[in-house]
Amino acid sequence: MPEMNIVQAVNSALDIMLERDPDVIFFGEDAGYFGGVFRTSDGLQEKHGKHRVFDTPLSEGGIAAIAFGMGINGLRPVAEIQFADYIFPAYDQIVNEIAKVRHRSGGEFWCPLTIRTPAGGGIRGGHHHSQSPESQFTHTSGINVVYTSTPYNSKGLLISAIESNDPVVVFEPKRCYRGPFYGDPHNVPTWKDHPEAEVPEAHYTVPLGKARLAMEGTECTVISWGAMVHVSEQAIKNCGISCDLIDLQTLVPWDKDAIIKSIEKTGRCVIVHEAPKTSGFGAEMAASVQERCFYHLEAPIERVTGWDTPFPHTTEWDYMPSPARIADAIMKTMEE
Amino acid sequence: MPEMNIVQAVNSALDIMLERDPDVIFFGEDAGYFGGVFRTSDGLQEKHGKHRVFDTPLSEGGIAAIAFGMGINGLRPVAEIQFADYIFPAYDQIVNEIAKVRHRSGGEFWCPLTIRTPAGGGIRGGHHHSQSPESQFTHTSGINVVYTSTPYNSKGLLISAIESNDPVVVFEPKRCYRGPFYGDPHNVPTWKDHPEAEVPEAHYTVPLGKARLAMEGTECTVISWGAMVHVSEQAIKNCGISCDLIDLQTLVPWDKDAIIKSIEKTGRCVIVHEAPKTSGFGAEMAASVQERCFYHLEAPIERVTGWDTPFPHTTEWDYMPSPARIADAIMKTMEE
Amino acid sequence: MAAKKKKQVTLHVPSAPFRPGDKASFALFENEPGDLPRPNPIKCTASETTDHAYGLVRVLDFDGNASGPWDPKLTPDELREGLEHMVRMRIFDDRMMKMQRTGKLSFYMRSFGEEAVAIAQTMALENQDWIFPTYRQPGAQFVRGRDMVSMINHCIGNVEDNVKGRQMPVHYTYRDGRFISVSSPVGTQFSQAVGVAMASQYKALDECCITWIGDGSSAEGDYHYALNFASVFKPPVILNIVNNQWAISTHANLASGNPTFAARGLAYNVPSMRVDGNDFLALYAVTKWARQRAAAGEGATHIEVLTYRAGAHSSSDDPSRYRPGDEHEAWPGGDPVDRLVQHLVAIGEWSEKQQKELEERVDGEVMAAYKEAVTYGDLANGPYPSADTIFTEVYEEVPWHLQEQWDEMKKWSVD
Amino acid sequence: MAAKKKKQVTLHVPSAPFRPGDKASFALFENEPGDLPRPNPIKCTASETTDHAYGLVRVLDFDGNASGPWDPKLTPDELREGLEHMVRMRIFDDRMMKMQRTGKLSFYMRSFGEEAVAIAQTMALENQDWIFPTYRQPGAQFVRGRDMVSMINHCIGNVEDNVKGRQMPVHYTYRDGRFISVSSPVGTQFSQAVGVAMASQYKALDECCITWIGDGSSAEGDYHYALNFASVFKPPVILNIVNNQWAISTHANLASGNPTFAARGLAYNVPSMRVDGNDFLALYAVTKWARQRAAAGEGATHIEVLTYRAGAHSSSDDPSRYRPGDEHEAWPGGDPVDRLVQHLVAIGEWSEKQQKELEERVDGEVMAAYKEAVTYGDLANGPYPSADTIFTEVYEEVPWHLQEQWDEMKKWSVD
Ligand SMILES: Cc1ncc(C[n+]2csc(CCOP(=O)(O)OP(=O)(O)O)c2C)c(N)n1
Ligand SMILES: Cc1ncc(C[n+]2csc(CCOP(=O)(O)OP(=O)(O)O)c2C)c(N)n1
Ligand SMILES: [Mg+2]
Ligand SMILES: [Mg+2]
Repeated sequence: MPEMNIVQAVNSALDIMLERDPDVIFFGEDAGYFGGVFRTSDGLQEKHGKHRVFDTPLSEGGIAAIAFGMGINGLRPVAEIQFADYIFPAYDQIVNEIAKVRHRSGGEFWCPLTIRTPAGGGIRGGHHHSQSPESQFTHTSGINVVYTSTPYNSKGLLISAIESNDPVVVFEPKRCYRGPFYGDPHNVPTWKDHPEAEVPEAHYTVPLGKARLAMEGTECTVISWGAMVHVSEQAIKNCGISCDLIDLQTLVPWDKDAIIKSIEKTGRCVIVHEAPKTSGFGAEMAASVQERCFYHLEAPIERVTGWDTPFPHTTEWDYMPSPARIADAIMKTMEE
Repeated sequence: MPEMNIVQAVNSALDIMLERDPDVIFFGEDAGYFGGVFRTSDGLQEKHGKHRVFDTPLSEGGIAAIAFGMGINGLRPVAEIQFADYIFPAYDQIVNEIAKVRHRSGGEFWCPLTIRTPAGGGIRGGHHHSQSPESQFTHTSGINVVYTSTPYNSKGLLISAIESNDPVVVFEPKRCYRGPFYGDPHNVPTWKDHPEAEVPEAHYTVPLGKARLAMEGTECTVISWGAMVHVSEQAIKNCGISCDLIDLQTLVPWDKDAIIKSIEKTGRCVIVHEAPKTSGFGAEMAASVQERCFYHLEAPIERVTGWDTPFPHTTEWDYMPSPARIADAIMKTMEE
Repeated sequence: MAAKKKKQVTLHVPSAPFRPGDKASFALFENEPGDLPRPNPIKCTASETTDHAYGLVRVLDFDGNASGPWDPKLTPDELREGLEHMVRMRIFDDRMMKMQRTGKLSFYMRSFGEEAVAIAQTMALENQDWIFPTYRQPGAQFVRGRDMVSMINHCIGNVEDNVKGRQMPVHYTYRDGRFISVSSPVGTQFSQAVGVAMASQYKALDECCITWIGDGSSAEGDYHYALNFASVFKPPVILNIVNNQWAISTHANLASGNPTFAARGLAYNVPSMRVDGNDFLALYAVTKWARQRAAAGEGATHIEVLTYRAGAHSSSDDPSRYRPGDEHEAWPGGDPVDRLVQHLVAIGEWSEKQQKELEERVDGEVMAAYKEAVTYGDLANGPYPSADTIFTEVYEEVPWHLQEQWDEMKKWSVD
Repeated sequence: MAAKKKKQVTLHVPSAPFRPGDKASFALFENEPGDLPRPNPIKCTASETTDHAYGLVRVLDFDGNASGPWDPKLTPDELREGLEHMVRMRIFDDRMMKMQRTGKLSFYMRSFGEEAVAIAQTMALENQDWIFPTYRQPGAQFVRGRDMVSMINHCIGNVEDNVKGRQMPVHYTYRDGRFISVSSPVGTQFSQAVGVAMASQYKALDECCITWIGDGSSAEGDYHYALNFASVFKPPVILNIVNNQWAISTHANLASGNPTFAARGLAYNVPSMRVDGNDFLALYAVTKWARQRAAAGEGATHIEVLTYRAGAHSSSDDPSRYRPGDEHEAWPGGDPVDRLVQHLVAIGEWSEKQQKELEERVDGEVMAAYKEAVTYGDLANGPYPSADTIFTEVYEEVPWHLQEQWDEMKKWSVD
């Protein structure tokens, strides 16, 4: 099976969907001729034509708005937001319009839109090229929220998102585009030989709403998504505790069964994300887990997250959850 | 002491601050000549002049942007967003700019801005005049988030917000503007004779970051904010359980001491808000309470919230937490 | 480095021309019918429309005579059809407003004084064209044949409401008539309409999309997105800005310092017209011209529809608090219904008597529709759509967490 | 109701005029120095600037001669000062770029080819005026006297960085020079600057605010907010749009379908100018004119600065992937440094030798500043500002939850 990094996997998903469905259309800032600042759409304009893969004016609000219009008029638009930090000018269109049109119109109009955007830190991007704003999309019903972590799920989830008749916002961990990230900035591996980098060339899906069990264990459940899945993996290895590592993949709707099953087994839970703590999606996870598994819990649910501050530039390694911090949280749940 | 409803209390706070501080300036859509669609700035343009209280173009993004500029250039702007549902075009300016300017500039620039906006349901506003988007502002550090519930705290918190050198977003429960709301749409009381409607004419503050103990009890802690405080009060009365009712007042930073103290006493917790459940601020409250008070908890923390759907029009009473639903949740925590 | 105080003091904030107590008086329209040429819609450049963007396209003079190159030469039957739709709109609005006062609706917004806008413009289009309205263009639905009972069902939120009581009154959806769902956040439809048109263009269909925005709402970012994306991608879209002088209590001079709203389109290289919005014929003609451009692949047209909001903003406000009670009378554009009647009479195709009969007939129809609609319930008395509708059509299928909450809701439903 | 297929097929998407492999060739500038009058800045209406908005204000011809009503008549000393700042900017940029390649900075953006913009325009202002830049106007800081060591400290994120390593390089803050903090989200400063100016106006101070936005970024909503609020409230603000032809890989013809960017200002009733951005004298003159308008309470001026982004967008991209490698050479506006040198030589106030000496001296100063700065650390080797700076100045005071996290962080700090 071919090996792909996430950039290639995303490119392959777009390519396949453009090929299969004439209603699929892809656009964004620098996403056409140039193939995107991260090269995720490299070669696609040349292959599929300028009317199907194109650059837009530099206007995230406008991008979301025209995507809305295309979606309700029968296309299946896929829009790129160059950095997740720049999605906010489109926030109104997403939460007030795109998310609500099916409902408000009594089902007469709907918008099968996919928005994909590189998110997260670790590339020295400072506070406006590092944010991980997934939780700010999870409070609004009518949209699904996805956060990928590997080449395999980046392709499979993106295809599912494009095929879904509901709007989906897909966050991709830009730090992992070309290799997994294990929390050590000086160690820059590629995806080579990583099992999740074996990506079929052909069409396949990873279903929305289903988590991935990245590691299996018995003592503690670690729930994570995006780049932090790999950092958590490292932490689990370092501390030597037998853990389930759940890569959530889809945040809305999240995989209740997978989580309950695991917590009922382990009785302990650590949630890891790089976004700030307060009202991060870890809050929802913790609130839900204690609601549903209260009598199985042996210890407080721990959250290991970015701090409640803007994302720093020079000191980003002090900001992002490290294997040491995660391992410490796992050990802490074990003490009880 | 004079009796005021929330509209009058807000008006009084604005009036006093315009009087005391020449750097205070107030503006918004229809907020000048007309005095606001809810009449909260009635008479203030006439009294303080058109250059201090004025209408703006219909552009929430522009309002936030000019407020930013005024704030960093020495004024103390107070901006009204006509309905909280319409704050999203300003979301980028708020979360990426206003919240971060002090930090990003190494403290050389800051923005002592207050944004106040009527929020919440119960006025048959459908899904775009009823939302309660407070949690979408709690994930971003650099701003404080306030949700008022009574005439007394609406005035005192607004004055604190205006006097704060940090940006503050103040949500006001529009359903309670002219009277408290006890969950029965057919019962429309005014604020007359309500103790929290006794509002001094003069300047006073309710400090940011401090909760209000609205009812005192021993068996269960109910945490709420906005209009739901009154509905919770009704629920507590109906079910006859002795409860602490904590009116959170400030969501960021929330009053840790008040909450821990109460939960350590009662061992039970119910959180009530009208925003959707998933990633509502109740999630943060539940996650934090179990983190900090795990060994005091006798039962799972319950959340009673709006549903994860758009806010409906005709069936809004089936959407908003009712006294019955809240009472049921309290009883449920008692069963354990 | 600190700057010195200047003598001249403080912020410039424009005042409305007239406030309660003032005597309103408007400048007369500068252009007469026939003043402005009708450029060839195909290959017309933006700069060729400069006079149109700063002037005013008219067909009807104030004596009811039609003239000039913009006269669309409608047949008397077509004119009578337009008149009937306008009369129906006005009577319908009045009936709804009365129902609102009795609590049968939560809220209402009339098209009063602006009836010609949606009706003339929709009549100028083809049936396959998309309509993306604000709350002041419900009249388009009459043109597309929507049953009044169904419209009332929506407004009174009864069990037959096609949007299931989810939206406030006047927020219609009517897919069969290609009338896209009205949304409360102002401005959003304007930029979305460009996407609708881009999809039509992508599919190479002979369709266009028409949309409107208010003078006030044109200050939103969506206005800029719409014009700018339209200027780049040249999709078949007709971008109307309805300048009815007011945005709730805020006068159009606070919406923008621009000389005319139409002129803004020129700067985006989009041919732009200003049209008398109470002149049925001029509105029809300009829209037809824009539709020809769209069909020929020439892209967008920007149209400022100059009119006056004759009534309150909505059932929630009292305009005498912020504008002279008789300001409407001073408006030089008159009333769109009266002006079309005057024209039909002038050409010998209508009479006062016929007008009276028409009004009576339509009133009867509206009454009948109303009576039928209330048999399906109303907001004051129910029945409403079941509370189950809170959970459906949020997503294509109900996800587990909504199902769980739905089950919970059922325990408590106040239905 | 479904529409029929049209023959002509599909979406219109503009192409860049030239892509790699193409031979770039630009139309020559249409206006010569002297072509456009200099209207009285006080009471100048927007329409009086129509020719300026569609044309191009120039002072320097391509032989280095200054002429016409826009000649600001700067003294040779002033010209030499401007030249020195521009030379410093270029050498500084080159040094930083080299440091970036060695990892001492994470990222860099040059002003290459656009040095005149910030420098001439800031020189035309008063010291109390506010500067609200993008990442392509760092040169304003030289005019305001900022120490290069301090600028480099910021770029290399060492312990002396005044913004404490929080922002990416080039995102300067310099309050003493009234240079407001640069922010990454493009466009936001444009509308904010209107608020800055409104505050100056409110306080009746003799101050204005100057700001810039890129051709690409002018598609953001903030562009519309800025122009529109400025047109209504008439604050003392100078709104520049730097049209350097490119937004990363996207050509300006995709930024907007408008004929000139300046012309958009006319539609907001704001006097608007298009100016040769590589002509130091023209830039200076137009800015001075705008400043006079601001001081007189006449409100905003909109200026399109026509230039060419001679280098890469940033250290992260390779422009030869999306435009001809020699496109820059074909740009008719030439190079701003060369053109000012040519002028100074032409008037007998400068020589090649002096230029060489200047470059050597400045190179030495930059080198010295660089050497000093790295003694305080750099991104590759540290020391950085302590991780404690993550928690400070988020709020005026550290709230309890940040304090708690700060304490937690200290346990783990990788410092
Ligand atoms: C984004 C947003 N902000 C504010 C409002 C509240 N609002 C509803 S209509 C209106 C005035 C609109 O005026 P205009 O655009 O001129 O349209 P008109 O009502 O005159 O047709 C306002 C402020 C809203 N619906 N949406
Ligand atoms: C809101 C936002 N969207 C996208 C970006 C990414 N980005 C940074 S610079 C740039 C291009 C800007 O082009 P232009 O405005 O022409 O300015 P120039 O770089 O040419 O000076 C883009 C897309 C951003 N910084 N902010
Ligand atoms: Mg209006
Ligand atoms: Mg550019």
